[in-house]
Amino acid sequence: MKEKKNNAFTRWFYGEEDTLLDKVEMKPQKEYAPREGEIRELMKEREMLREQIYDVEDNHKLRLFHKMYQIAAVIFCLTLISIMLVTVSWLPPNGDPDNPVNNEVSARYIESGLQETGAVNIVTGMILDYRAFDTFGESNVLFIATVTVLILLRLDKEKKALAKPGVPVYQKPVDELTIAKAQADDRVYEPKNDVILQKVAGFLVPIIIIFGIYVILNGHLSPGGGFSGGAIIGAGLILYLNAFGFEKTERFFTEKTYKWTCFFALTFYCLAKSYSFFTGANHLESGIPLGTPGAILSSGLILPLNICVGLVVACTMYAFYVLFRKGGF
Amino acid sequence: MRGIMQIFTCILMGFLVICAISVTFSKKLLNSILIFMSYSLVMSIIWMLLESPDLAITEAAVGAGVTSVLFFVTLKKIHAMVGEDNDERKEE
Amino acid sequence: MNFVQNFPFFSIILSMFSGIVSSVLPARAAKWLNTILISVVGAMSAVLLVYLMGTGESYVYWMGHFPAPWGNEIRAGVLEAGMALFFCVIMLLSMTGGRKKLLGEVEYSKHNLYYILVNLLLSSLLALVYTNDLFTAYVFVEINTISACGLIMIRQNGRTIEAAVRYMIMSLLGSGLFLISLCMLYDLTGHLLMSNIKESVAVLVSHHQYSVPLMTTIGLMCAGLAIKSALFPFHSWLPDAYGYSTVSSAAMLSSLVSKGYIFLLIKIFYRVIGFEIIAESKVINVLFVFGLLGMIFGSLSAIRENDIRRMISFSSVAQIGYIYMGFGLGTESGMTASIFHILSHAATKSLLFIAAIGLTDVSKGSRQIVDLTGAGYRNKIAGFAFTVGSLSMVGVPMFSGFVSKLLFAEASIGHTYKMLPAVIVLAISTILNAIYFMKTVIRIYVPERRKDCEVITIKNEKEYAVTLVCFIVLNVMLGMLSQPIVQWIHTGLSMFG
Amino acid sequence: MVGPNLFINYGEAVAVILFGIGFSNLLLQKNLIKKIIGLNIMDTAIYLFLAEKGYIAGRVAPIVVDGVQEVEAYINPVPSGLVLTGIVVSVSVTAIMLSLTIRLYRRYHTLDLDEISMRLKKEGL
Repeated sequence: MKEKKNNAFTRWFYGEEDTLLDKVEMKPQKEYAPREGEIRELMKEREMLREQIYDVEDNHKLRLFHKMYQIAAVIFCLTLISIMLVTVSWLPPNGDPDNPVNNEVSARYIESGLQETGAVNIVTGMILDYRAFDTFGESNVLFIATVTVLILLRLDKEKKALAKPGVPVYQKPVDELTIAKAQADDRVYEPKNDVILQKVAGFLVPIIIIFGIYVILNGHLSPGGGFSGGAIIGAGLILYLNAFGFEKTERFFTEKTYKWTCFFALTFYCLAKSYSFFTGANHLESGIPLGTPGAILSSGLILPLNICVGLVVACTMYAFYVLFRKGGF
Repeated sequence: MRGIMQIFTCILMGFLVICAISVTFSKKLLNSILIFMSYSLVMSIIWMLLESPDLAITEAAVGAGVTSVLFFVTLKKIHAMVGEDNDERKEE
Repeated sequence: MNFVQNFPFFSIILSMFSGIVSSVLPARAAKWLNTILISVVGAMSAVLLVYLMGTGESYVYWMGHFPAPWGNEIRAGVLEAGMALFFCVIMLLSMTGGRKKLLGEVEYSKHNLYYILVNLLLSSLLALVYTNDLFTAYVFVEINTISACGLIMIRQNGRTIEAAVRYMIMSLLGSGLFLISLCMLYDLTGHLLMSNIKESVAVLVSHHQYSVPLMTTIGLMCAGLAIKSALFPFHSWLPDAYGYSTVSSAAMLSSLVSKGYIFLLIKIFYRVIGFEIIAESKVINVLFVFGLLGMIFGSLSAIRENDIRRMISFSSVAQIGYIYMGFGLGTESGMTASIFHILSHAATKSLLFIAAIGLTDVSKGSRQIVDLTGAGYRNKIAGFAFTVGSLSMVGVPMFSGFVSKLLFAEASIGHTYKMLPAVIVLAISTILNAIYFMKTVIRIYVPERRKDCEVITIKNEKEYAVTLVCFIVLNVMLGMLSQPIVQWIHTGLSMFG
Repeated sequence: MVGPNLFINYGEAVAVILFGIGFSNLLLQKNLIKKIIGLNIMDTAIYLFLAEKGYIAGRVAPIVVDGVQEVEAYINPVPSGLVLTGIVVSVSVTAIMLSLTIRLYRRYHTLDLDEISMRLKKEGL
């Protein structure tokens, strides 16, 4: 080992001392409880069910049926594929510039896309300006998907979950909920305080997140855009969560953060696009400057919209993961 | 040069088909998901070769990244990784 | 441009925006926002309908600064505006009718999420109705699918979750087929806009180019949408989904969600491929056969069912069979009959679901038909409404079901070889309908005094009673005013051309 | 019966083969997780099909370089845009399906839909 420097980074790099140690205190977590018996019981129950229902041991007919089912499935697959292959063989040839797809539509995107939208990346210009209605619909798909996952996996406190007092309750959700809560709460599993994982994550997470921000901000100049950048940031957050545990992430990312970030980003998106649709349809000037193509602050609404989409996607991906893990933020 | 690239594309596409079929017939769920991850990565390389870098970057981030992670969490939740866990404990 | 012409765009964007806003509102506010939204959109559609009736021609509306083949576009005609109005009315009534049940069946903390789903469902229905671009249609089909899945499983018991899984699998198969046929169509024509595709397809057909892929494409597209709208062999998810979800979801799913897909299919027939080409192709024969099978097998399964809500759900399978049979006839009058049946089925089926819930509530919550004995006396308004709905389903004159059956019969007469099967199956299906609906109606009016059951009068459930009265009026109106409505459908279809 | 372009369109051919495999998996596999993987394979196959359709031999990606704006320089940008939209949809749908799977497993401790419906029948619920 070489001589010690009083630099925090070098000390950390040589593994002398964890600089994060004093600043971020990690509470001692419960040990990972095997709960082997429970799992065994589950498997056993499942096996019993399987036997009861399928009766595999005795029922040769059923076994035959399964064989036939598999063969029928393969035959179905082959038939479908051959129909589609015949169709493909009649389609226009691949890579030919004279195909019907290469018509005036794509020609205008390429020839005047730069002037009309200000985006160097024609694909981004197309999805966020020419065909923006589709893209707005797409962000709504993501939004509604999170809503559905929230409905399915969020475990609410019992008081909140019940309707107001005085209203007849036909079916109590509490029973299933409490069982689910016990199972889903997997805080006991983590963090395992894996030093290698934490070190690597400490290196990688900032790089990943910065790369994601770069991809979002350069969406109109280079490949990528709001969606891919957001997914990269989301992946970075998930890595961070896995390395350091919920305790740390909950300090900056709770359900409230998620809710309001998504709300503001989508509201801005909606209002901006409504303005541009309305002025476009009524043949008014939009008055949004396009800037010089190639500069980072150019191409009108595309940059802010990319940022909005990126925020929504990053939050959504992280939210999916957290909800899957423990049913709540 | 183009001929070589074409052969390369063909090999990758063959790999895609093999991946898809082996997902169908693999016994362990964990294996299927790993195969699906590699399928996604190969797909993003093919999109790179087809001159669509936007798609390639998105597929690499989403298909091979986030979707697979979600699959893994689901597997954990449904105790499908239980076999491996037991083995580890025995070795300990 | 007239200001009224902005209304389709306003209604779509408003419903999306209110969905986004609902995510941060408490449940009560979300409820009011939802009610106001549906009423406002309905009012706007009504004004638009009157305006379009006045001008007599459809128009296109740019979504953005670029004209049609480059930018997105929506298109409004008489049929679209009327459908939007009708969807809003049904949705408003279904929501008010099931609101009380919602409190008991859904966790209170998730109510605002429910209203988000409903708002986005409305937006996707409106977009499917108004869109003039196939890919936009695909995106909104997905929103429709996901929100329908949410509506099914918001009442979280094992049955609904299993139904939601089945529903999602079927729908995703349908979406996959729809998307790949969309890609092939794009490859053959180079366009995504409906009117441009139609021009290119007409050129291709007249030159006999690409006839094989064109045929496969049409087939796959019809198959995809038929799977999504639960045509007969693909209906396995339907009884559980409609039978066990909370009542306003069931009413909306049966009357709106599948109708959205069917309306999209009509648009594809008329505005994408061209009705003459469809009528000559073999695809509609397949739809015709499956429609007939659905009419018979749906009714047969409904007869076997002892559970009132599952019985109504199986009846939906039969009714969707009617609609596809109308498509299968391949004539203008068959199409008119189908569109009228969309309206009449939507009005009747949601009425039946909401009335059934009133009947089961006064029978200790049991859904077995046997336990409903005398329920018509304990909850008079629900009993009356259920009777009206059943009579309409069976096809008694004065109610909407009668008119649609008449239109189907008229449409099939004059067809050389499809007349006989269509008329015979129509008769059989009517008899089967009569058997299971009349059985239930008689059962709920068998006099039996049960002291242990609560009695609901109009006074103590005003909202519910008003909803049912509105539904009854709607049904009778559809039955009595059929002439102007058929006239309106004809005008709308001619505007499609 | 078979048209002239099968071997030129080898990319599309692979795409539809994958589509068939994915479709059959989604429809016929018994295990829910494998169904979901099938769904993803089907979707990516469609996107591969679209990307093949946009490709034009010898042209580059549609990002304007050095102000060159001739149609002959770039591939068709439309399919890329459509695929970008489509990928988002398939991710959302996958997340929903997986969360449904978790709930279903919590309730019934199995991933086999047929098993669940048989159980429901036996319970007579």
